[in-house]
Amino acid sequence: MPRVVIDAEICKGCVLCVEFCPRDALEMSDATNSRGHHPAVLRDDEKCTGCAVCALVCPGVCIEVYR
Amino acid sequence: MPRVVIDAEICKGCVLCVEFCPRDALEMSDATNSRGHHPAVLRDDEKCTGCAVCALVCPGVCIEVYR
Amino acid sequence: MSETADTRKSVFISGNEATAEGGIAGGCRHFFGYPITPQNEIPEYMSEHLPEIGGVYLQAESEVAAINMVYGAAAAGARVMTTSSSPGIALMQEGLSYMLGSELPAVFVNMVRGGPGLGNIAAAQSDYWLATRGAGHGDGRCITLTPYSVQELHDFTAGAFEIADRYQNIVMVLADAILATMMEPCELIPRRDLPLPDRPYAVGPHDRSERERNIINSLWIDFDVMEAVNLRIEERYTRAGEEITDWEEFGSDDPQIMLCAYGISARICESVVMRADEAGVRLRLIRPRTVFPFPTEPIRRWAERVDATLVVELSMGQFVEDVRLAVEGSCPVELLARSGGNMPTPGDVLQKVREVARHVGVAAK
Amino acid sequence: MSETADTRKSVFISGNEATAEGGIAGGCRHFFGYPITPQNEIPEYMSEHLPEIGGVYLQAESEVAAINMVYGAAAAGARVMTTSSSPGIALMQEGLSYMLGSELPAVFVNMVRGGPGLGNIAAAQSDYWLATRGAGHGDGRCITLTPYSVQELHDFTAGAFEIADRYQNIVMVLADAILATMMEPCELIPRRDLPLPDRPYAVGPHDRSERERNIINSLWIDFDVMEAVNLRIEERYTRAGEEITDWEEFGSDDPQIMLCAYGISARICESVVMRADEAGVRLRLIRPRTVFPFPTEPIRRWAERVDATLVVELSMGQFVEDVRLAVEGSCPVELLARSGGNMPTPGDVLQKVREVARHVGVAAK
Amino acid sequence: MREELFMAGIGGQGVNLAGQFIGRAGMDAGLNVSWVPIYSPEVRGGSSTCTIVLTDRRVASPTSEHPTSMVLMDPTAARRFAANLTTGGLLVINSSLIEETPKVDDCRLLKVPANDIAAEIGNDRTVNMALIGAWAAGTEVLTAEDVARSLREMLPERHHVHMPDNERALERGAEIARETR
Amino acid sequence: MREELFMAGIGGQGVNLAGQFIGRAGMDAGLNVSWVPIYSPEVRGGSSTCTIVLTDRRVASPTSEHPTSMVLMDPTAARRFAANLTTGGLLVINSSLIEETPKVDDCRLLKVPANDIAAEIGNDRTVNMALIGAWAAGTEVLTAEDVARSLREMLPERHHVHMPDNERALERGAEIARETR
Amino acid sequence: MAEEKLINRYPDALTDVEMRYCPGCTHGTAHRLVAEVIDELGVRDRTVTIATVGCSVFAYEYFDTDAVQAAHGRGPAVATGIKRVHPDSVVFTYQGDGDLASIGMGEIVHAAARGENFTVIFINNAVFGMTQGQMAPTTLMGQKTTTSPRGRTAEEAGWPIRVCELLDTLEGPAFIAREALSTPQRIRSAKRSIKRAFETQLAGRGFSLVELLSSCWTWWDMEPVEAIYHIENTMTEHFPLRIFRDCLTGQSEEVDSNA
Amino acid sequence: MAEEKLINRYPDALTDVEMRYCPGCTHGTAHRLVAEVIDELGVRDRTVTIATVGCSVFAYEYFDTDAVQAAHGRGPAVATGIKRVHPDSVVFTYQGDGDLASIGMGEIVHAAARGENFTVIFINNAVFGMTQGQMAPTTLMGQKTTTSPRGRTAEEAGWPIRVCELLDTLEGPAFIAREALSTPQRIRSAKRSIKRAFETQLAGRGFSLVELLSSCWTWWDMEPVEAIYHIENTMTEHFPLRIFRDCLTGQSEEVDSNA
Ligand SMILES: Cc1ncc(C[n+]2csc(CCOP(=O)(O)OP(=O)(O)O)c2C)c(N)n1
Ligand SMILES: Cc1ncc(C[n+]2csc(CCOP(=O)(O)OP(=O)(O)O)c2C)c(N)n1
Ligand code: SF4
Ligand code: SF4
Ligand code: SF4
Ligand code: SF4
Repeated sequence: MPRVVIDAEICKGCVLCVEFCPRDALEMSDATNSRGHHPAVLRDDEKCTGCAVCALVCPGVCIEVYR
Repeated sequence: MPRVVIDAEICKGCVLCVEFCPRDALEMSDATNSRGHHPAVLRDDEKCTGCAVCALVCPGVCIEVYR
Repeated sequence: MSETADTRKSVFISGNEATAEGGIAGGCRHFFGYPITPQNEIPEYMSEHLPEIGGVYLQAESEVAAINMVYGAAAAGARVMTTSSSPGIALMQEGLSYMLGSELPAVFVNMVRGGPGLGNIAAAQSDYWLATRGAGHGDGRCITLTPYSVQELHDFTAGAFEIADRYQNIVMVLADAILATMMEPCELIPRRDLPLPDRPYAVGPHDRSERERNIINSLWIDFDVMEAVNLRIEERYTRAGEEITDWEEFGSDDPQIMLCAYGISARICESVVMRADEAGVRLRLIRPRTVFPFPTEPIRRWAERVDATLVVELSMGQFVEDVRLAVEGSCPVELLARSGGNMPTPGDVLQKVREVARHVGVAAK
Repeated sequence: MSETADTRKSVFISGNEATAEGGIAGGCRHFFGYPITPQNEIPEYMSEHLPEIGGVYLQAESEVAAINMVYGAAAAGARVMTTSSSPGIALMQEGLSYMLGSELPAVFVNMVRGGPGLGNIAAAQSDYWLATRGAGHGDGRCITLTPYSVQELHDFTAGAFEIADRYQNIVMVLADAILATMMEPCELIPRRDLPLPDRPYAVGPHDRSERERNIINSLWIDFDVMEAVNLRIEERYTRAGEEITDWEEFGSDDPQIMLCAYGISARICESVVMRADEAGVRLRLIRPRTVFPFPTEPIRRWAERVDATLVVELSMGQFVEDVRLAVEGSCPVELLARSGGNMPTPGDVLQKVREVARHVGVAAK
Repeated sequence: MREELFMAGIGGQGVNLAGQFIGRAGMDAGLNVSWVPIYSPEVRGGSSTCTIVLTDRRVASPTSEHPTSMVLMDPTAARRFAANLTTGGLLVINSSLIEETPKVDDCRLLKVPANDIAAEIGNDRTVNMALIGAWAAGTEVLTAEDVARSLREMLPERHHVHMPDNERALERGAEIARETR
Repeated sequence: MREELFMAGIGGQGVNLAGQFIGRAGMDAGLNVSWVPIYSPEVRGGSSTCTIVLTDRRVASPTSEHPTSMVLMDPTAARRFAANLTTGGLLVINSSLIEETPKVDDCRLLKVPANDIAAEIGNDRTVNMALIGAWAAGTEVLTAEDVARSLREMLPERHHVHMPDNERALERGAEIARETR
Repeated sequence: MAEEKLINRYPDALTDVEMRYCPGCTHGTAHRLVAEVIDELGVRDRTVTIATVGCSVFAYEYFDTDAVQAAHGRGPAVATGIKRVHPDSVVFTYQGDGDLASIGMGEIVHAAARGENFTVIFINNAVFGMTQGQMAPTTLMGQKTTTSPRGRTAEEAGWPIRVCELLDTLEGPAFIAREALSTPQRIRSAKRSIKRAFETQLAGRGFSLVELLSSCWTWWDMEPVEAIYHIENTMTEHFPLRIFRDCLTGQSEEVDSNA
Repeated sequence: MAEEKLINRYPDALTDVEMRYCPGCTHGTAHRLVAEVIDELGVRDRTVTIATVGCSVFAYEYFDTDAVQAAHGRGPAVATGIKRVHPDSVVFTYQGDGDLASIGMGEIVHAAARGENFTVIFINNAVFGMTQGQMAPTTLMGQKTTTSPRGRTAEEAGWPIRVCELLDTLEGPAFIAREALSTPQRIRSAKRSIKRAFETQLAGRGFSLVELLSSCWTWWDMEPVEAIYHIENTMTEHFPLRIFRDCLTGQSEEVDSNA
C-alpha cells in the first residue's frame, strides 16, 4: 500500500500539499511542531494512491512517498 | 542662379558632398586650409541646381546653399 | 508613525523614519533610491509621503542609476536625496565623484552595515573611510555628519540640505544599522514649503533674455581649469572647517584620559564616562558630530592635557587615523576596535581604559 | 612593440604594454576589462596576446561586470587581472569589497587620471585614498604598489600575483597617465608556464572523495564569524607590513629636509635631489614603492633627524596624511600639491624647498 | 534610575511591538527611553530580541550587557539569555511554553502562563500583553495603565477593537506580579 | 650629460613616432632615455607633443621645463613653445610651414624646410625625418645613423621599403645642420 | 506484497540544511527541481552554484555543490568568470527578479548576448522579497508593494519587464523558457525546462534561462495557497508561459500545461 | 532676378563652436539634424542636452541649449532625474553604442520600461570611437577592432545586440526607430524620425529613441566615403531600418529609403 511520510519537524504548514492532493488524503494537524507550525498529516490511508503530487508541490522538501 | 558657399576653413575635406552631389558639381581643392585639410569647392557653377544635397550630407555643417 | 504638526512635537520613532521625515523637513521633494537593509523604511516612507506633498519618489533600478538620477535632479536645481547602506554606497562612488566635480549639492545617508562584501546587516562603522576619504576618484570629499541619536538623525538630515547648498557639495549622513532601526523620542521639525535657494547654475526651461544657457560638467581638458576646480573645492572645505565643524564634549574638566568616538560608539562611551568612577580614572569624551570637517582643534587641545587618548570604533582602525592626525604625537593614542556587528559594552571599554591607564602610568582602580 | 624572449632583454616599450606583459609574465592568463583612457593599450595588448598562449581575454560590458568576472575567475582559481583608470576603479568598489571579504587574490592596475568626475586624461595621483583606503565598504584594503618607471610597472605587475596569493588579497598597482603612456627601456621578464599555486579554496569540477565542496562567500550573519574574518584580514595586513613594505631612498646621508613622494612625483623629486646644491639644502628622498603597507618606520626614523619634511603629490593632500601619520609630529610636514594634470617642475619643488627651509630656519640659498 | 529591559522570543509573538509600547509609555511618562531591535536574517521565524532602556538620565548606550529585567517568551530564549540578567534583576518568563525554568541565582522570577491567559481571553495576540503587564507591575517603572495608554496611541484605529482584550491581558499579568510579590 | 628634447606639431606629422625613434636610438646607444607624450583629446588633429630625455645619469623627471633642444613642426607649436627653450639651446623648426621664425634670444637655430625636402624625396611621410636628422647632427647626442638604425628596428617589416626615403631625409636634415654650424 | 519503494528520493544535490524560506514559498520547490535535475544528469561534482542576493542568498548552503555567492545582480558576470576558467564545469545562477531584472539587467543581457554557456534559474515573484516587499521591475500594474503603497502606476513606475521576451531578441541564448511554480502539472513542466536548460549547457550550446513564476505570499499579503492561484490566474496573464527558444529542438512553443 | 534666399540656415540650436569630430564622421550630421528639429519645434530654451561619454562627449559645447554631461552609460538616469524635476523641459540624451548598449544597458532598458518622457539619440557606429576603436556590443561578426584583432567571433564575444528590437519588447517606449546616416534619402528619413521622437516627447507620450547607423571610418580603417557605403550595404543587413513603434500613428513600418 502506498505510504506518505511527512517530516513533521521540517514541515512549515503551508497547506500546499493538502490543497493539491488529488484524493484529498491529507490534512493539517492540530499539533504544533517545535517551530510553531502545524504540520500536514495523512488523513486517510485508504485514499492515498502514492501519486506523489504532495511531494511534487511541497516547497519544504519534507514528504517521502513509498509505493 | 543657385549658389553654394563652402566655408573652406571649417571644411575637413571628407569628400562626402562631392560623392553625393547628384550633378557632380563639386570637387576637392588642391589648396590646404590652416588645419591642413583640402576643402571642397564648387567645380561647375552651371551644374549646381541648389538641391542642397551637399549640405544635407555634410557632417561639418559648413555648406550654405542659396537659391 | 510620524506625526506632522505645526509645532515641534515629540514622537517615538525609528531612526529610519526620523531620517526620512528629516529629509522632508529639510525641503527634500525628490528621492531616488534602491532598497537595501537596514534602511528600507526610508524609501518606503518616502514612497508613501512624497507623492502626497507634490514630491517625487522613484525607485531606481540600482544604486548606480539612483546616484545618477540624483545627479540629474540636482543639476535641475531640486533638493534631492538618496539613502543606502554600505554596498550600495560603494556602487555610487563614480557618481559621487561626478557630483563633486560638477559642484552639485545633494544629501546622502549611509546606514552602515557589517562588511566587507555582503557582510551582514548589523551595525558597523567600517565605512568611515568610504565617507570621509571616498567619493570615488579624485580629490572631492563628502562633508560628513555623524549623528548619534534618532533626534540627531532627524536634525542632521534636515540641516544637511542647507550645508550642501552652502558649499555646493555632497553631504553624507553617516550612521549605522542600530541608529537606523532603533526608536527614540524625537522632536520633529515641522514640514513647510521651503523656498528653494537661488540656483543660478541649474538647467531647465528658461528665458534666454534672462540668463545664458547653463552647463553642468566635470570634464576639463585644460589642466589649469581642472586644477582651479580642485582649488575651489579645497577652498570650500577650508571654509567648511571654520564654519561647521561640530562636536560635543562630555565628562571631567580635568581628564586623565580622552575618549574619542562618534555615532553609536559615542553612546557607549557616554555610558563609560557616567561610570568613570568605577575605573577611578577621570575621563572626557570628545564626540565629533562632523568628521569631515574634523574637529582637529579641540582634540588637539585636550590631547596636550591628557595622559592618553582611547579611540572606540566599530571598525578595524579607520576613525583612529583622524584622531592620530589631530593628536600628532601629543599623547599616546590607543584603539578599541570591534567589527562585524559586535560592539564593546561599556564594561569592555572601562576595562580598556584601565589598561590604557596602566600603559601610561595613570593610577586606576 | 614587445619582444618576448627566453632571456631578459631590454625593449623600448610603453608603460601600458610593459604592464600587460608584466601580467603575462606574472602568470596571468585571464583578463577581464573595459576600455578607458589612458590605459587602452593594456586590454588591446591582452586581446592580441592572451588567446595566443591559451589565455582568455574578455571585454566586459562595464567595469562593474569586469570586477565581478574577475571575482568569478579568482573564485575558480585563476591568476586574473583587470586594469582601468579612475572612474572605472570607482565603479569597481563594491566588487573589490566582495573580493576582499571572500579573501580572493587578484591584481588591479589603476592608471590614475585627473578628477573628480570625468575630469581629464592627464596624470594625477588623486586616487591615493581610493587605492589605500578604498576597496569599497568595510575594513578590507588593497595592498598597493607604486611603481615609478616603466620597468617597475612591469616588475611590480608581474610580482603582484605572488603577493596577492600570499595574502589572499587584492593587489593594486597604482600609477598614472604619464607612466602609462611614456616609453622607456625595460627588461622583460621571460614568459613561462608558471605552475598555479595550490588553491584549495577554488571552485570547479572536482572529486568529492578528494575534497569537500568549496564555497566562496562574504556573507556572515554571525557577528563573531564576521569579526573573525576581519581579524584574519587585519592579521595578514600586519604580516604584509613586516614582509613586503618597500621603499627607496636617494640623496644626502645627513639631510636637512626629507622629501616624500611616490610614483611620477618621486621622479620629479629625484631631479630635485640631483639639483639640491642649487638650493644649498641637503635633501633625502624617501620614495615608497608600497603605500599599503606604508613605510612608516624609515620615514619616522628620518623625520627624527631632519628639520622638516616636504611632501610632493599630484593631489590635494592625500598621501601627505600617511606621511604625517608616520612622522607623528617629529618634524614639520609641508605639502606641495598640484592637480588636474599639472605637475610641479623640479624648479618649483626647489623653490618650495627653499621656502620650507626658511620656515624652519635652515640656511638655504 | 536606569531600567534596562531585554525581551526575546520567536517571530510572531510580538516581542518587538511589545517593546515599542513600553518605550512609548516610558516617553509619555517623562523618561528618556530607547528601543533597539536585533533581527535575524530570515523574513519569518528565527529569534527576535529587543532592548528597552528607561532612565531619568542620558540613555547613552541603548544596548545592555546585564539587563535589569528580562521578558523571555520561548524556551530557546530562556536557555540562551536568562543568565545575562543582572544580579537581583526581574525575570519574566512565559511559563506556558517554558517548561524548564532557567536557573538564575538571586533574581525575582515571575512565571506568567501567557499563552494560557491569551487562550482564556480568547485572543492569541495578547500573549505579549500578559507578559509586559507582569513586567510593569514587577518593576514599577511604569504601570499597566501607562502601557495600555501607549497602546491606544500607537495602534491604528482599526485595531482598537482589541483594546479590551489587551487590557485584560495586561491586568492579568500585573495581578500575577502583585500576587508573586 | 642630459639632453631634454621637446617636439611639437600637429597630428599626422609623425611627432610622436619620431620621438620614439630617438628614444630607442638613445637606448641602443647606451643612454638612459624616456619618451613622454602629451595627447590632446581629439582623436584626429589637435596638437601633439612629446619630450625625450637622454642622459648618462638617472632620467628622474621625464618632463622638461626648459628643454635643451626643440623640434617644432608647425606655426602654432612655434608660437606656443619656442620661448621655453633653455638659454643656448638648439631650436629646429620646420621652415616650410613656419614662416615667422620665433624670436628666441641666445639659441642655435636650425631652419629645415622639411615639407620641401619630403616633396623633393617624393614621400610625405619623411617630414619628421628631415627634422630629427637636423636635430641629431645639431646636438651630436646621436648620429643620423643611430636614428636610422632604430627606425629599422622599430618599423614593421612591411614599412622597410620606405627606409631609403627616410634615410635620405635624415641625411638632408643632418646636412643642413652641418652647413649651419 | 511487493517491496516498498521510495519513489521521490531526497536529492543528493541538496544538503540537509533546512531551507529558511517562508512556509509555502516556491523558492523551496525551485531548489528541489534544480537539485533533481543535477542528480539526474549526474553532474553534481562539476556544478558551481551561483547564489545571488535575495531570499535565496543562502542557496550556497542548500545546494550540495561548489558555490559562489555573487554581489547583487552580478551573478551572470561571476558565472562568466568561472565558466571561462573551467569550461568543463556546470554553472548556474539562481536569481530573483530584483537581482536579475533590476540591478542586474546589464549583466544578464550581456551574458545572454555573448551566449555564455551557463544556465540561469530566474525566480520571478514580482517583488523584492528579502528586503521587505518593495516593487520589482516585474511588479504587475496596480500591485501594492511597500514602495508602491497605492499600487503600481505607469506614470510613477512604468510597466513590468518581460525578461524572456527581451532576451529572445538576442542571438546568444540557446534556450529560453517561462514556466510557473503553481499547479502540479506546471511544476512538472518547469522541471522539464530546467533539465533542458542544463542539457543545453552540457551540449555546449550557450546561454540558457528558465524563468519560474513564483510566489511571495508574504509580501503579496495572501495565504500561501491563495498565492499559488495568483500565479496561475493573474501572473501568467502578463507573463505568458512559453518555451521561447530551444536550440536542441529548434522549437518555440506554448507550454502545454496539461502535459 | 528673384531675391537670393539661404535655403539651409545654420541651426540656432548649434553653437558656433567647431565640432571636433574626424572629417566625415556622421556625428556631425546627427548633431545638425537634432539641432534643426529643435529649431523647427521652437523648443531650444526648454531643451536640456545630455552629453554622454564617447566622441560626442563635448555635445554640451555644440548644442546651444542647457546641458548636462553624464557619466559613461548613465545618460538615461540623469535624464530621468531632470525630467522628474522639470516635466516641462525637453530632454534628450545623445549616446554612442558603447555608452548606451555596453555599460549603459541597465539604464536604457529601465528608462524605456518606465516610459520616461525623454528622447534618446542613439549613435550606432559599431565601435568605441573615443577610446581608440575597441569592440562594441554592436560590432558586427568578423569585424576587426583594436580588441578583436582577429575579427569578432561568437565564441569569444558573442553576437551584436540589436537595441531597437530589444527595447521593442517593452511597454514603456512610445517611439522607436532605426535609421541610417548614409545616403541623402536616409538622412532625410532620419530627420523625420528624430522629429517624430521629439514630438512624442512633447505630446507627453513617453520614451522615444532613434537609432542612427553611423560611420566611424577612423576605426573601421576605411575612407570616409567608403564608410558611408559600409553603413548602407553592410550594417543595415544586421540592423534593419524600421520604425518599430510610433504611438502617434500606431504604426510600425519599414523605413522607406526612397521617401
Ligand atoms: C548592491 C546592493 N543593493 C541592494 C541590496 C539589498 N537587496 C538585497 S536582496 C534585494 C532584492 C531581492 O529581490 P529579488 O531579487 O526579487 O529576490 P527575492 O528576495 O524576491 O527572492 C535587495 C534590493 C544589496 N544586498 N546589495
Ligand atoms: C566609467 C567609464 N568607463 C570607461 C570610460 C572610457 N570611455 C570613454 S568613451 C568610451 C566608449 C565610447 O564609445 P561609444 O559610446 O560607442 O561612442 P563613440 O566614441 O563611438 O561615439 C569609453 C569606454 C569612461 N569614460 N568612463
Ligand atoms: S507542502 Fe510540505 S511544507 Fe507545506 S504543509 Fe505540506 S508537507 Fe508541510
Ligand atoms: S561634406 Fe562638408 S566637410 Fe566634407 S568635404 Fe564637403 S564641405 Fe567639406
Ligand atoms: S519573503 Fe517571499 S520570496 Fe522570500 S522566502 Fe518569504 S515568500 Fe519566499
Ligand atoms: S573616432 Fe569615429 S566616432 Fe569618433 S569622431 Fe572619429 S570617426 Fe567619429
